[in-house]
Amino acid sequence: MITLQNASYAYGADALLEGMSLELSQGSFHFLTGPSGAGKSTFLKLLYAELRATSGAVHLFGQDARTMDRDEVAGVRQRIGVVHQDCQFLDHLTIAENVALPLMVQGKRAGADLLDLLAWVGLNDRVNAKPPELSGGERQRAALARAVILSPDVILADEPTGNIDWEMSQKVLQLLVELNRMGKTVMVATHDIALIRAAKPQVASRVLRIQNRHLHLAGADL
Amino acid sequence: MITLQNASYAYGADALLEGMSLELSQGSFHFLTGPSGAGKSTFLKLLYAELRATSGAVHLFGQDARTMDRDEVAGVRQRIGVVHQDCQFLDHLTIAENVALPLMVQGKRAGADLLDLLAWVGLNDRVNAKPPELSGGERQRAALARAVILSPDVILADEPTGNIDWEMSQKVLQLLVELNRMGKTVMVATHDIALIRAAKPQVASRVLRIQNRHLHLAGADL
Amino acid sequence: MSGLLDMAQSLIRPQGASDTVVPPTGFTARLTVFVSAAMAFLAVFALALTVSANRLADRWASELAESATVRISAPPAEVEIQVAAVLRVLDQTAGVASARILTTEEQRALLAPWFGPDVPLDTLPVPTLVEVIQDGDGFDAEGLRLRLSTEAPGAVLDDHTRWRAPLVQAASRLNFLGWLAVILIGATTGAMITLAANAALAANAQVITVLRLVGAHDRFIAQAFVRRFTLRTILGAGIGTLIGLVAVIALPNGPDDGFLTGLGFSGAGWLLPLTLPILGGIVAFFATRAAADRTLKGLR
Amino acid sequence: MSGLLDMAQSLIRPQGASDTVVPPTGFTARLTVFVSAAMAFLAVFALALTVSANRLADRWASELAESATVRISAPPAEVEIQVAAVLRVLDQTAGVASARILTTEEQRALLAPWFGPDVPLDTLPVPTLVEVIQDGDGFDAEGLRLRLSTEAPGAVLDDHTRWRAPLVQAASRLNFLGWLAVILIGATTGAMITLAANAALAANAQVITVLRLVGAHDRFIAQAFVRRFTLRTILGAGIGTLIGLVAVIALPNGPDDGFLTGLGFSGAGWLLPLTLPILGGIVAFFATRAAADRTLKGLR
Ligand SMILES: Nc1ncnc2c1ncn2[C@@H]1O[C@H](COP(=O)(O)OP(=O)(O)OP(=O)(O)O)[C@@H](O)[C@H]1O
Ligand SMILES: Nc1ncnc2c1ncn2[C@@H]1O[C@H](COP(=O)(O)OP(=O)(O)OP(=O)(O)O)[C@@H](O)[C@H]1O
Ligand SMILES: [Mg+2]
Ligand SMILES: [Mg+2]
Repeated sequence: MITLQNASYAYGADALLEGMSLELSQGSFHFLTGPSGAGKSTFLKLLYAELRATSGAVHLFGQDARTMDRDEVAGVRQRIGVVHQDCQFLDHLTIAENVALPLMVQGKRAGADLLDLLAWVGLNDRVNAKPPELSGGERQRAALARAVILSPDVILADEPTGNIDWEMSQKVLQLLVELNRMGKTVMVATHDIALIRAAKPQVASRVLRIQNRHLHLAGADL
Repeated sequence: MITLQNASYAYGADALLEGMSLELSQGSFHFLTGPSGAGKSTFLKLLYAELRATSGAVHLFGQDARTMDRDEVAGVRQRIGVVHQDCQFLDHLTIAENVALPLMVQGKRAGADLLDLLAWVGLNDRVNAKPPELSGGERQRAALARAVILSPDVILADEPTGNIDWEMSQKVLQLLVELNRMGKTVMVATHDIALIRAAKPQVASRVLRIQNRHLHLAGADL
Repeated sequence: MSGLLDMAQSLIRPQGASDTVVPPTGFTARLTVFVSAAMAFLAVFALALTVSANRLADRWASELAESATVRISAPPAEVEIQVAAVLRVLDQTAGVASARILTTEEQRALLAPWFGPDVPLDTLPVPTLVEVIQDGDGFDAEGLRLRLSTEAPGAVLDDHTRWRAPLVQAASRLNFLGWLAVILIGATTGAMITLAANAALAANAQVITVLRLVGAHDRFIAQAFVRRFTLRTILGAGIGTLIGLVAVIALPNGPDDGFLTGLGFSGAGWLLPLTLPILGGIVAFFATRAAADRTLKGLR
Repeated sequence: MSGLLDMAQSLIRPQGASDTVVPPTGFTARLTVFVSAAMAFLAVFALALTVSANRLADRWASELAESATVRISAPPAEVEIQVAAVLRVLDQTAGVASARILTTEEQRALLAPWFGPDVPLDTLPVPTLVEVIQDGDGFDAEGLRLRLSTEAPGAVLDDHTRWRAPLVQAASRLNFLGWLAVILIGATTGAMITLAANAALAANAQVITVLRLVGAHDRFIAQAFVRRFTLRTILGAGIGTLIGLVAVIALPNGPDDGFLTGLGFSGAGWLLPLTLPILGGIVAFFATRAAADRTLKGLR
């Protein structure tokens, strides 16, 4: 699905991430961890072509990210569901419309499963609220719903449980695991080690750790 | 400092919070917890006069929140430091300027302690970055720095550790405890029960819980 | 051309997803409609002035040019011969439609201001006046003068050039100023719409980012803005043109023949201001599309 | 008045914190400057047209009014008596500065168009012409006519009313249109600035929220916007006025006396367009302050 070959990224002069190689094969489940500011979000941005690697190669669904034009980037994003760390919403649309946005921009209409999805993340009674009228945790759950509405091949979640309590976190994790069982490739960036531990019995996941600009496979200590 | 007498709040027709009474005395330390969407952020907004109680009385520094005019609200906010859940920044200013904003809007200049403060939250090398160039955790730490720069009487923190790893969370907690020892009144809304537990040995805190629209004092089970 | 086709297409298409997805742009919207309306209103006035001045210039020019006169003063014995010669010469001159001797009444009317209404024409050595009606481009005054001087030495041609020139010049000057104003107003409107579109796009940078993030194509995003601004400009310009036309019609009109009292359009001229909304729409379409393309190129 | 004092104060104050705290408004800024410049430019032209038309009307009116004529046609025996009577009457008429009989040469020049240059004035029953120079407000034409008809029945007063009226009317009409344009342009500019300020405030709703949250007073927030828009409008209007004045001066001038060829200002008239930036600034100040107050009231 997605491969990195010796990829590096630098915002300015100094490299933030260096010499990263990785292959996200179909149906794999990865956690991404590391201290705040290590580059977790940056790494995910490379995977959905918001950023372009400063050196090395990134391939998305076989396409070289360096040579993709703007329409191809849009196309790739329709195959990757992303939970952004700062939950990007359109404040003038309702939560239902925001969750259906990936459909709308393709000119499609949302079906009845939209309500099912919203019920699953516990937002069935907030369907017509605007994003600023949601609590922090509600927004994060809505972001998760939006990421999966297109039933994408790859799901990238950046701190999907940062603002939600433990029980809700468990439910979110379960949804991700379920999606993974359906064959989706999942990557979850999180600082919550308890969450990673809780996932262990449920799914055969690999834990990646960004430290000192490099991507490591975390040991059994987690 | 701040008192609530039988205060209620409703966004629409249905009450979200009901019959809450509380006195935040000087030097007290409170945690506020409860499930996602229970009304933690809403409760805090009543305390810094962003929302007005729909019934009951809220007094801020002896002033009735219902009768305050716009300038008095501004004045009260200069005495209350708030860490907002969605870290509100001005994207065209640097982090240093954003942290110094409460000073700037009073026409004052930031002194050398601004850099000390930024170093304390681990942002000394991101001083001149713009907010969108920060990681999620960095933004949350900057929000904390901004909340305390005026050395306010009361500090209200809404999920100050939602996006930061455990070690950093501990540091943030320590800062809040330190401020409390200096006589500041502190209230921290969080869904992170581990954090509350970690605070137990350090400070004599009370834990409030919002459940079923009411404010409870949480038992020793925490 | 293909641009215009695109435009027609994107306007005709029923309101789609891309319209809901971009937030209502509130004040920028009103600003655009208002600017278009105000500028169209001013443009209608400038056009009316221009067209009126043009018409006036034409009328003056033709009224004066059409009726040249030849005055024949000669000893009584020679008058008839010279008059005949003049008529013959005029008959042979290209650009002269007809020529006729003024009647006694007409001469009397012309002289009345000087001698009072009861001019004893018979007792006066009044010259004979021949009215010359031109056709087409008129005749070559210099050539005619030359021929007359040889064949009828007592004949003097007066083609009113002396009067015509400054009047025609004044009118064409007003015409020039009018067009200058129309062009200025047009250019200004174009620039304003461009800036307003850019302001709206800048204000919606966040929206555009989100849309790109969820996989929207550039075309989808641009279309919403382009469609909106084009329709708004057409609406505004339409309103402005309408009010402008009503105002031009309602403007108190002075006596029928006074200078500038006939401010307005005539005949097919009424169609001229109706092009304003169309032109405005075309300008808005291309300006917004350029602005949208530029903004989008800044994102991934 | 206190508003104007506020305005002066907030403009004079050196750039403060509130200016940095509000983000640069990019396209809205350019839009404001551009709109002010374009409208000031158009206003300068409209003003020039108005002032010129006004001047023209005055000149025509006075030129024609100054020289009225009295024509005396009478049996040869009575001519002298009647002429004397006319001169006496004129001498006693208020508003008449002087009156004199035209010389033979002047009469000949007047009649030349009709009879050729060699008019045998002696053999013609040519009326005597008396030129009347008015002063001040001129004389009462009707009263004079009445007196003349009794004291010199052969005298006819021609005060050129017939010519003057339409010309003066045309010029004052142009004047009216000019003022109408100036007022329209002014109102339009005011509305545009208001809308632009509102658009900028709406685009900065987020900024205003953050500022309120950290304890900023309304005054602090409003000031940044007000100051910015006022300065920008003054800047834009200043540039527009300047370019407008340069254009008015540079406009190719026709022959000295032609109608409208003297488009421009004269004397103190040059100060008139210089009020445009000041007026623009005042409009911008109050429009932005009202908009800011309204926006702020919507938040806590
Ligand atoms: N647009 C940008 N320009 C410059 N520097 C940036 C930009 N975005 C992020 N950075 C910096 O790069 C580093 C990594 O940021 P990133 O958001 O990837 O961290 P993260 O691992 O996701 O952290 P967190 O757990 O706090 O979200 C941070 O120090 C951040 O300040
Ligand atoms: N402006 C608003 N209008 C209407 N409803 C709102 C508004 N803001 C919040 N709500 C609703 O009120 C409820 C409480 O919101 P609040 O943000 O206080 O929750 P919270 O306890 O902070 O939750 P979280 O832990 O997820 O941040 C939520 O269901 C939310 O959807
Ligand atoms: Mg991150
Ligand atoms: Mg909350």
